[in-house]
Amino acid sequence: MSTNNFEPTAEQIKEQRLYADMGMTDAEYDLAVEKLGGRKPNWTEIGLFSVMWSEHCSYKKSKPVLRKFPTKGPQVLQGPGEGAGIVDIGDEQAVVFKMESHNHPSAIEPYQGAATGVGGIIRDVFSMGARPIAMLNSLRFGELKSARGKYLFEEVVAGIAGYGNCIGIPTVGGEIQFDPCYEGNPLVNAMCVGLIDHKDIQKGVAAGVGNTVMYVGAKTGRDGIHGATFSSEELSEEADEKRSAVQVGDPFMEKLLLEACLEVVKSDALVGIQDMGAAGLTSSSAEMASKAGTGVEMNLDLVPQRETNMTAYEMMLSESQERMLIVVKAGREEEIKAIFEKYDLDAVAVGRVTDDKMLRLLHKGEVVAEVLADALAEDAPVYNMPDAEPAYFAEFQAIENAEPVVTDYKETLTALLQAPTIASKEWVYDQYDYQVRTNTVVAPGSDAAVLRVRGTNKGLAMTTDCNSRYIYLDPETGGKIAVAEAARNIVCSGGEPLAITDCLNFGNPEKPEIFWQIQKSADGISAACLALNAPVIGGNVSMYNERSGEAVYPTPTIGMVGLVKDLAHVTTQEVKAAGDYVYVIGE
Amino acid sequence: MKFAVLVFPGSNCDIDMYHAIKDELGEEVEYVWHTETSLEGFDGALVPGGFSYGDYLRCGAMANQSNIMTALKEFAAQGKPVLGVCNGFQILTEAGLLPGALLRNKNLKFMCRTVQLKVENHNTLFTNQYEANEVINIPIAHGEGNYYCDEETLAKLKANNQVVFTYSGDNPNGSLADIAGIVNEQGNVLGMMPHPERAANEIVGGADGLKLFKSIVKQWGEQHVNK
Amino acid sequence: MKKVKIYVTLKESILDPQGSAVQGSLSKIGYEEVADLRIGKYLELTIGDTARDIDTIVKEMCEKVLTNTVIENYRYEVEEA
Amino acid sequence: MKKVKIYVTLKESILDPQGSAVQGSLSKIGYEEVADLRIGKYLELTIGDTARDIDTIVKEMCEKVLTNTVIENYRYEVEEA
Ligand SMILES: Nc1ncnc2c1ncn2[C@@H]1O[C@H](COP(=O)(O)OP(=O)(O)O)[C@@H](O)[C@H]1O
Repeated sequence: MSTNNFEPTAEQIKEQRLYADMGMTDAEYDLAVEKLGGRKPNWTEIGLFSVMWSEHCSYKKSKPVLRKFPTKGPQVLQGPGEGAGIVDIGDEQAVVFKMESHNHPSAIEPYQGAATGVGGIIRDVFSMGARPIAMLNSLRFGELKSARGKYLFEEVVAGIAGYGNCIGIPTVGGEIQFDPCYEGNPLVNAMCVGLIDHKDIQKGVAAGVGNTVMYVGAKTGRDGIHGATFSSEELSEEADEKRSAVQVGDPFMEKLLLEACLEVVKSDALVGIQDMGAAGLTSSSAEMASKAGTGVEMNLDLVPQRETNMTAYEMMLSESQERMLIVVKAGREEEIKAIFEKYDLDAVAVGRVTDDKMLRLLHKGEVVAEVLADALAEDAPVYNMPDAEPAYFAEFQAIENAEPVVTDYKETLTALLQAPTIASKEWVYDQYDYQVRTNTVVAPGSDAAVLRVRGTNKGLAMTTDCNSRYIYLDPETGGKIAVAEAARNIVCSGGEPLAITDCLNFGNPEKPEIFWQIQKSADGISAACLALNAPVIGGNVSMYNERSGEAVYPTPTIGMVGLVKDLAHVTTQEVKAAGDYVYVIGE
Repeated sequence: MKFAVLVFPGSNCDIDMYHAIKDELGEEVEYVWHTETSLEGFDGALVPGGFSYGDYLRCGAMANQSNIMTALKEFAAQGKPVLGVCNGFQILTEAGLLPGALLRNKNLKFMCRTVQLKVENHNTLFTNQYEANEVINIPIAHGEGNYYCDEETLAKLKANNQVVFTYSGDNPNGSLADIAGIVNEQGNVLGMMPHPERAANEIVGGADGLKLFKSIVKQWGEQHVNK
Repeated sequence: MKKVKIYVTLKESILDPQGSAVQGSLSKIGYEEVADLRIGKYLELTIGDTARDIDTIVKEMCEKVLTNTVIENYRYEVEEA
Repeated sequence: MKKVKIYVTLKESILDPQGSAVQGSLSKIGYEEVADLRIGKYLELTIGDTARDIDTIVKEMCEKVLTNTVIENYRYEVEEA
């Protein structure tokens, strides 16, 4: 096995504990050696292990929590485990959706961080074979008092608008909360909803020994190397120095990729397709092989490269955007290439599916890495983290409920309406093209957005919700409230809840008090999902949302989609006519 | 009547245009990919909105280099109706089919909302179904819709009644003389920033835009009867 | 191989709202001495060996694609690379 | 009074989607000799008389407002105006 001359040797990696800089513990290093049958990993291999075993890719610390979620139901066609979850909506059609965070990149380069977050979640949806039909988001910022805070807010909104508008997917909803706890660590969660015919559903599998692995989309550069590790660490002043972790999005390229992929999924030459998201080529190849129980061998010389002299390590860890990995039936590569060519995209054969379960990489004529795909994906370590009830919780519970005293109703109402969290968000959604593709029946500004399903009398209602103050005060009850709020928004708009996706934004899970918040809010979310028959079909975990040791409020954002059986049921929030009655329902 | 909807890499209102014609207007329509070289067999051409080539460099600049643009120029020269909306308007100005240029909105932000337009000239083949000075509600969605031309050009536009739509009330983007849409001297090429195709059905954005397409069909029908 | 640098600016008569906005924010944070600010584009092209005259093709590209002469001016420099 | 010209470019390793798209279309319309194209910003500032050091304030403005040093580089020239 060879390594690049300028790279540390396997011995140096071990002796100088170089893996620690990549976020690996000594025990994890030892486990990697064991997975290699006693051989010490070289530089490329340790790179593969470190990104695949990062929290961002492996969910090693959150898996035990995610297992709590109800994920089944007669409506669920695909639960967690693929790019996005899928729910049946009748007539051989289904809705596909998922939410994902891009918090850390947005803290450093807010426009591009938010833009590439949007791009990533869109790829997750169209890699399932679905046509993306709507975007939503959930944002958290500090109070709009500092220049930096305003800058982050303006640029994140501009980045979401810039990417979504350009690619032509309407951004139809979302929510924003301002609180000092997010000052140093804003949250940027983006959700994409897609529509699919059952027959077009795709999976990210590298099945069929001998089939061809192809690379499509943008060229690989040195951008975003170790992005997955970066998002699995706390933000610090030094994080600003981690420049290569930020990428620039190319929505035009993604539009071409989207249209081409949606044409390709109609071809029976396609076997599997997966987005190169976090950990790029590494996660897509290892996961596709692991899920299919096969191996993948790739020749990295063939990978389209934007920069010169890239090493195997750099190519495998790059998080360049707008790329996909696909597996194609052997002998039918030309058909697939022709489709991509129509959109000025190259589809390049870079490898093949093998039967030995290995992820094997060749570079300049030599084998530069050889690792069991399962060791990287399926068999990544899982930890049960200790939890502990934080002292604040008991303290708060002991406090008597206080009723606010309002003396001047007008003044209080005016003050409330001026609070940025409550005030109209028109300034924000005015910048989002929420109408493109002309299906938007209820635009932003009401409870949930509603889109018609063209050619039917049905609609889809969608919303994102989370009141993190409630969750901070009582994570279990707060988790229930978040799901219930989403459900109320759906129901008020004329829909019936189908399922949820979530994005679990928390502080450092190694702190037992934080892990307790994660556990308890997951319990609350699960209970509400069961009660409402709205299972969790996918989501994302973002931890280490801390700046200088201070965690954000626990913020498990809920994205819910509901079915509107008849567009005549659609109801909007605004009052309609003078003289109408006002009722209060509930307590 | 048969319409062509031109599709460039990055067009994204092509589908809206297509459905407005097919589902709401009930006429024939086909997509035409930018690499095609002919518009034979079509009676009207629609240049849709979106971000052709990402709107990188300058809106519409690179789309103007496509094969299909040569065919579109011939088509326009034959006096056939050409409508460019939003990015389509930008492409038509880049192509020199309409005078002037579209600059960034004066507040520098993309804006999506429904605005009021005043029909300044209801005697064009695109507006014969509207009343004189009728005020209509049409959505806008653009970042660079601030119409600009030099004084001489503006004087000509006004003298020839080429200003077809103006923003009524608020001018959202800073356009010169509140201009929202103009026609060429011959009156068969219309460019406008607002999206009539998004206002073709009450359920999704009003129906005030549908009359624009009906106008085109009416004029075409009359010409055919006369012949 | 040549390196060509192209500078594209908005014509004098055209308002530059982006430039004014940036100037405004600079002045708010204490750079009042900035009296005027205009923002244009800067393009760097690497042009391989070609039989064509470099000035001819640069001008052609500028007028056909890279600039819109209704609203923009340009100038360029050619260097050996 | 000084005239300051600032050139802002994306760092080498950062993707320039604009530049690649423009290069792609130039090559399709017959300018295959363009081997590379990158697009940046070009700022022209007029700076009034000031007691402060011109290099200091230009650098400060560039790093605080005019560029994001995470993804961009800049250089500048000062001329008498
Ligand atoms: N908070 C969560 N709740 C439910 N499922 C989750 C959650 N976080 C992640 N998942 C699921 O775990 C799988 C892997 O997630 P992820 O690594 O984010 O996928 P990808 O890399 O394709 O974006 C996905 O199917 C996702 O839906």
